[in-house]
Amino acid sequence: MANMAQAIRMALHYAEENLGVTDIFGEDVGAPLGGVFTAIQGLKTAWNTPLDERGIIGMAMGLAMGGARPVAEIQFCDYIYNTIDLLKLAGNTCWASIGQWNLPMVVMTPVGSGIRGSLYHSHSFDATATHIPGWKIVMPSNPLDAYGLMISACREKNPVMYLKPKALLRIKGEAPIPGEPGDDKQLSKMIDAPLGDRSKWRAQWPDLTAYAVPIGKARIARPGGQLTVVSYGRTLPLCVKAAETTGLDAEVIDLRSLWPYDWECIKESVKKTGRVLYVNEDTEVTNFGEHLVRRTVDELFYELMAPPRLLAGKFVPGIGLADALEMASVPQLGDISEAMQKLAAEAP
Amino acid sequence: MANMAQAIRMALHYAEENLGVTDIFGEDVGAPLGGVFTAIQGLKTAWNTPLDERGIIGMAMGLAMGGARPVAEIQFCDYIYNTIDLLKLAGNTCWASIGQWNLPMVVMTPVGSGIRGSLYHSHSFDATATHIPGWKIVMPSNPLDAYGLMISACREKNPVMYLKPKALLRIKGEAPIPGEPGDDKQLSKMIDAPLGDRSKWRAQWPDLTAYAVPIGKARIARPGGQLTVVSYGRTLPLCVKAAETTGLDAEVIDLRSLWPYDWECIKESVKKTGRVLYVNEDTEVTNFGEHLVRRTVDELFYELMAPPRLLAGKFVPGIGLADALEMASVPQLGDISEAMQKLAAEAP
Amino acid sequence: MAPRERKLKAVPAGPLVTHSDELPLDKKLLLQMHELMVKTRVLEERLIAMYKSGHGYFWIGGPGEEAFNVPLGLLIKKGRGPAFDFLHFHYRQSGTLLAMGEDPINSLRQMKNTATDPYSGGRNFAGHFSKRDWNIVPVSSPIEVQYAMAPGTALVQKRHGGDGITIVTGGDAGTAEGDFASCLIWSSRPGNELPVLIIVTNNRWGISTSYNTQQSAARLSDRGVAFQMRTKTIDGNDPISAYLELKEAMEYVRTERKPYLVEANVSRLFGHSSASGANYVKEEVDCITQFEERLEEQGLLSKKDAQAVREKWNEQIADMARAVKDEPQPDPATIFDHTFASEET
Amino acid sequence: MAPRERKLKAVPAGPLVTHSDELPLDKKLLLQMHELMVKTRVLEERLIAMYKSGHGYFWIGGPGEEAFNVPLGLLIKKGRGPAFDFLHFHYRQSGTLLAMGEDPINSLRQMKNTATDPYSGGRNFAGHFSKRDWNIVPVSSPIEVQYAMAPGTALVQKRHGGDGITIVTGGDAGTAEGDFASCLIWSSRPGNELPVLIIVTNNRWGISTSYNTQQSAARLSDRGVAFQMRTKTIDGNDPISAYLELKEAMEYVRTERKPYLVEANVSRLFGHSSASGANYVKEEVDCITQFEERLEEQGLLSKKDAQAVREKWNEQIADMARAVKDEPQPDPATIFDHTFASEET
Ligand SMILES: Cc1ncc(C[n+]2csc(CCOP(=O)(O)OP(=O)(O)O)c2C)c(N)n1
Ligand SMILES: Cc1ncc(C[n+]2csc(CCOP(=O)(O)OP(=O)(O)O)c2C)c(N)n1
Ligand SMILES: [Mg+2]
Ligand SMILES: [Mg+2]
Repeated sequence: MANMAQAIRMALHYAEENLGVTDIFGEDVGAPLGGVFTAIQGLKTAWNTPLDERGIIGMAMGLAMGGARPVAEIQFCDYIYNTIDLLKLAGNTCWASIGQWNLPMVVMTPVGSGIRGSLYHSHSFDATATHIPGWKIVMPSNPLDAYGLMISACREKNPVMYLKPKALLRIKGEAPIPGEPGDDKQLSKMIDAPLGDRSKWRAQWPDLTAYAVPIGKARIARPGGQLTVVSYGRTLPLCVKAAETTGLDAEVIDLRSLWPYDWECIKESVKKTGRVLYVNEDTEVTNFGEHLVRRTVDELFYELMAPPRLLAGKFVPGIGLADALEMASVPQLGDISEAMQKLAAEAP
Repeated sequence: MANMAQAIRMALHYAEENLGVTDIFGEDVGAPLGGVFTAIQGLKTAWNTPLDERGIIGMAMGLAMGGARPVAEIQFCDYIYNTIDLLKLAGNTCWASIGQWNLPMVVMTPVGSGIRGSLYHSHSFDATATHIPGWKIVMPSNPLDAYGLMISACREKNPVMYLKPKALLRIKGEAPIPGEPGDDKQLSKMIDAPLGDRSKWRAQWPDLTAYAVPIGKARIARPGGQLTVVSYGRTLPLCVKAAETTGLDAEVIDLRSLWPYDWECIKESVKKTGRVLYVNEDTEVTNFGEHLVRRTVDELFYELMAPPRLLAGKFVPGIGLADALEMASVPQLGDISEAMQKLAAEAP
Repeated sequence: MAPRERKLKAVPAGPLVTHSDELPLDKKLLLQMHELMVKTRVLEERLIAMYKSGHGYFWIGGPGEEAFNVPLGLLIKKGRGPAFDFLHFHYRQSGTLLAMGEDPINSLRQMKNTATDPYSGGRNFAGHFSKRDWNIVPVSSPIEVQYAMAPGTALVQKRHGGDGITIVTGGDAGTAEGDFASCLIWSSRPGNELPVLIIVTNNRWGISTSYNTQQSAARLSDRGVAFQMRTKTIDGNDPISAYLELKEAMEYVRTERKPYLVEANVSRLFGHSSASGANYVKEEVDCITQFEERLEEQGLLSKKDAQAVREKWNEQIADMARAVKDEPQPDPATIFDHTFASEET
Repeated sequence: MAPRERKLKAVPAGPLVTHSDELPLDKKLLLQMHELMVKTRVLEERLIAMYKSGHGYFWIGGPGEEAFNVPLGLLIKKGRGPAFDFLHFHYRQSGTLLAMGEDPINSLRQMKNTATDPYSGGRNFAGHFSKRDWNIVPVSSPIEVQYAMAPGTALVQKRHGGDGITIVTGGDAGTAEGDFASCLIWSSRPGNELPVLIIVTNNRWGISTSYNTQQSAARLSDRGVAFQMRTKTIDGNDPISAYLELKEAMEYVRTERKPYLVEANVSRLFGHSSASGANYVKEEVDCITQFEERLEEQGLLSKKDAQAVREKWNEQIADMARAVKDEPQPDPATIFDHTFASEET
C-alpha cells in the first residue's frame, strides 16, 4: 500500500490532470527535491520559490484571484506564523467583497511532532487554523483519507488548509488508493524519485481515479459503546491502538475535517456513550479541543456521565529535542490509554 | 477622574521615571501625535518607527536583549498577525536558552470593537495571545486597573502583552489614579497635548505613586451568589450593567490577567454559584473562554448546576462597518443580559 | 585591493520631468483629465462632508493624488480575467476608478455603509473598492499586503500571454513592510520576471510620521535597482508628466513582460483620514490648481470653464448623496453571508 | 524628457580581492587562523559522525564557512553587555565560536541533546548556540528573524557609546524574507543610523534551491545601496581577505556607528544538513585545502604540520565525544522550567 506521502503525491497528480490544479509550489517543492517529505516528487506543475512564506501565501492568493488553482506548501507549519494576517485576509476576501471574489487555493503544511524535530519542526497548527474564519481545514490520519481529502481540497472554491501529520507521512495504509498497483515495490519504482541524478527521471503515474473524502465528514475508525474518543492526525492511530490494548469498548472518531467538522457524528456517539475524550497534540490552552468540549457541554450536558476531557500538548514554549522531553510534551500511547481508562472508570 | 488613555499615559510616565522604561515606540507614538488614541502623549522616551510591525516587535526583542526596557505599540491588534512567529520566539527565548536570556518587554495594542472600526479596527487578540506560551497577558477594564497593570507590566522580567480595550480608552474611571489632581479639567490641561501646534508643549505630570495591580489577580467587580460571570475588557462593564439591570444576584469577576489567570477566584465563585457565564468578544471558535469552560468542567463538573456557558463573538470573517452588523457580531448589553437570565433560569 | 564600494548618487526627490512650453498631449485628453480630476476632488469633498455631518463613520481617500490617479485609470486595460489588467489598489484610488468610468455614487454608498454598496455591502470603509468585472481585487486595510499578492495575478498573465499586466499601488511609509521587498523579489525571479507595474505614491507621510525621519532611501524607486528592475521617480502632481511616464512604463511592462517600479511624488491634501480631521492642507501642492493655471496659460481652459466643471459635478454628486440617503442599511441577519463562496459563484 | 533610469552594472559574484604574493597578515595570525579552521572542521566532522552513528537526531553546521567564520570570531569584541559586541547568529557559526575561545565539547553536548548542553539544555538542535556571557543571543531555527532583532541591540549600543557593535549573520536564500529588508530600513533611519554589521553568507543555496533561480540581485550586497549604506561583496573562502575586509568594515561600524552590509561568498561543503545526507561535496571550493596550499607556497606550513594540527584536534575532539557519551539526558519533569524567568534571573 502507498504511504501518506505517496498518496498525497498521487492526489496532486490527479488534481493536475483532472481538477485544473495549475501550480504546486513552495520551498524545495520543485525538482530535484520534490518537497522535504517527498510528497511533491515528479509533479509537472511543481516549482521552487524564494525562501519567503509571506510571498508564498501572497502568490497563492494572487494566483487564485487570477483564475489559477494553486496548491502552496509551507515547508513546516512552524514557519507559517508570520503569515497569519494573510491567512485571515484570504479567509475574509469573499466575505469582504460580498461574494465577488472567492479564492480556490490549498495551503498544505506538515504539522506535529514525532520526528525529534525540536522546537521548530514539531509545531501543531490546528488551534491557530480553526480560529481563522473563512477556511476549510482538513487533516488526514491515513493514506486513503490523505488522497481523498486532497481531491476534495482541490475541488473547493474556498481556501483549504491541508495539515499533513508528519509522523504519519511514511506510514503505509491499510486500504489501497484506487488505482495504485498491488505491489509496493512497483509503486515505488513508478513514482518515487531515484537517489542520485534525477534530471532525466519522470514519474510513471498509475491510472488513478477520483476518490473524494467529503470535507466535513468524520470517519468512525473503531466502533464502540463505552466511551467516545475524537482525534485526528498523529494521535488518531494511537487512540485506536489504545482502545485495542486497553480492551475498552471505545468508539474512536477520526474527525478528518476540523472545519467544518462533523458534529452530528460526535453528537450521536456521545449520546450513546455519555463519555468523550478529545485528543490532539497542539498546546492545550485555547485549543481546538476546548472548542469541542465547549460544544459538548453546550449541547449535551445533561447526557454526560462524566466531564468531557481533553488530552492535548502541554502548555510549554517548545518541544525539546531530547527524547524524554518530546515524549513528555505531547500525548503518547500511554497517556491516551490512561486518559481513556480514567474516563471510562469515572464516577461522580 | 482620568480616562483609560490618560491612566496608561501616567503609568508610562511613572515607568519612565521609576521603573527604567527606556523606549516607548511604535507607529505615530512619538511627537506630535502621541499615539492614535493619545495614550502616549508627552512621554519623554516615545518615538516613531517605520511602518513595519515585524520591525517593531524585533526591535523590542533586541532592546530587551540589550538590557533596555521597551514598551512597544502595535497601532491596532488587527495588524499584529504578521508577527505571531516573533511573539512565539519572544515567548520561547528564555525557555530555549534554559534561562540565560529573558526578555523584559511590553507590547501594548488596542483591541476589540466599539468604534465602528469595520473589518480591520475591531479585532480581538485574546484567543491568539493566550495560545502563545511564555507571555503574560493583561487587559484592564477601567483606568485604575489600566494604571496598575501597566506598572506591573513594566516591572516584569518576561514579555507582557498589554491589551487596551479601545472602546474604553476614553471612559473616565470611578476611582482616582493615586496622585491625579481631583479636577479633570486640570488633569487635562496638565497632560493632554493641545490641539494645533504642539512643538513647544510639555506635559506637566502629577506626582504619581506606584500603584500596582499584580499580574494574575482578578477583581470581583460585583459580588453575588446566584451565578458567576467572568469577563474582561470592553464586555466587563456591560456584564456589571447587565447584572444591575436584570436584577440578578450575579457575581461579576474582572479577570484582568488572562495569563496567568486567577483560577482560585473563579473556582471559589463557581463553587458557590454552580453557574458560570464567560463573556468575551473574540470569535468563538478556539476561544480563550473555551479554555475556561474546559477548566471548569475539568475541575468543577460535579458542582455545576448548569453547563458553563460562553458568550463570545460570532465566528464571522470580520466585523462589518454598518451599525447593525457590528452589533450583531459581538456581544452587546442585551445579549449579555439575556445569556445571564437564561443561565440563571436553567434547569435540567 | 579593497572591493569596489558602490554608492548611488542621491538624487533629490521631486519633479524630474521638465515642463516644455507646449503641452505634449492633445487638448481633448487634457480637458478630459482635468474634468476627471475635478470630479474626483468633488467626490472626495462630498465624502468628507458626509463624514463630518454624521453620514459615515470614517473617511479615507485620494484628494491630492488626482494628477496621478486619473492618468493611471485612463491607461488601464479594463476588463475581467487575465487578458486585462489586474489591479491591487491602495485606499486613495478614487481618481483611478472614476477615470475607468466608475459611477461615483458607489463611493457614497460605501461611505454610508448601505446594503447597496457594491464593493462590500456596507461592510468596509470608504475607498475600499472591489470590482471583479474590472479585475479590481478588494482593497484591504492592512498596509502593503497587496504587494505580496500582485505577483500571483501577474504570473497568471505571463502564462496567458497578451498584454494584460498587474498594477499594484501603495504609499511610501508602507514600503517599510517586508511585503514590498517580497514584491520586488517575486517579480524579478531570473527567467521568471513578471509583468507588474509596481507603484509607490510618495506623499512623504505615514499618518503623522514623515518619510524623512524613517527611511533613508533618497528615492524609493532605488529599491528596485538591486533587482535589475527598471525604475523611475516621477512628478505625480503633474497629470501630463504622469500620463507620459506611466504610458512609457506600462508599454514596457505590457510588451517586455517584466516589472517596472515607479515612485510618484504626490500630495496629501486633506491629511491622513477623518481620524486626523480631514481638513485642507494649504502647504501642499494642489495638483488641480496647478494644472488649471497651466491650462489657462495655454489658453485651453478659462477660469470660468473650470468653475463650470466644478459646479456641474458638485451638483451631480450632491444629487447622488441625496439619493443614497434613503438606501437601506445591511440586515444584521446577513453577517454570515459569503463566509464561504457558494457552489454557484 | 524621460527621467533618469538607473542601472547598476552587474558585477559577477566571486572573489574580488586579488591575491598578492606576499601575505598581508603576520605568520602567527595566519597559523592561528589555520588551526582554528581545522579545529572547526574536525568538530563538524565529528558532529556528522555522531549523527550518522545515532548519537544525535539532526545535524546542521558550518563546514565550508571556516575561512569566513574564524576571522569573524577573532575580530569580535567579546563580553557581556552593550560595551561588547552583540551577536545574532546563523546556524553555521561554529568557527566563530571556536575562534572566540569556546570549548568544542559544548557542541557535542548539544548534538547529543544532553542536560549538560549549556546552550539549550538538550532542547535545541546542533549549531543553535546561546551564550549570554558573550552576548550571543539564542540562534533560532526560523530563518531571518535575527535580522529583525539586531537593530534593537544596536540601538542600545549606539546610546551606550563606546565601540560595541551588533553583528548579524544569515544565508543568501533567507534574504528573500521581509526581515532582511526590515533590518536594512531600521539600521539606516536618517539621523538614527545604527552600528550593525549586516552579514550574508552566500553559499548560493537554500536547501535544494539555487540562488540563481530565485533572486535577481547580482550581488546581494547591492540591496543596501538604496539605503545609502556601505556595502561590499567579499571572498569568504579566503581567510586573509575575509580578515582584512571584516576588519575594515568593523572599524567603520565601530567608529562611525553606522551600518555596513557585507556579503561573503562561501561554500557549503556537506550539503544543507543531515536531512540532505551530510556528505562531502567535491564540486565546491574547500577553503582549508586552498589555504593550506597557499601557506605551503609561502613556506609557512608544511603538509606534515597541517596533518599534525588535524590529528591533534581529531584526537582531542574524539576524547570529548567519549566523555559526552555518558552525560545525562534531560529529565522529562523539567519541561516547564524556564517558561518564565524567575525573579532572581
Ligand atoms: C499593517 C498595517 N499597519 C498599520 C496600519 C495603520 N495605518 C493605516 S494608514 C497608515 C499609514 C500609511 O502610510 P503610507 O503607506 O505612506 O500611505 P498613505 O496613507 O500616506 O497614502 C497606517 C500606519 C495599517 N492599516 N496596516
Ligand atoms: C522561516 C523559515 N522557513 C523555512 C525554513 C526551513 N529552512 C531551513 S534552512 C533553509 C534554507 C536556508 O538557506 P540560506 O538562507 O541560504 O542559508 P544556508 O542554509 O544556505 O546557510 C530553509 C528553507 C526555516 N528554517 N525557517
Ligand atoms: Mg504616505
Ligand atoms: Mg544559502
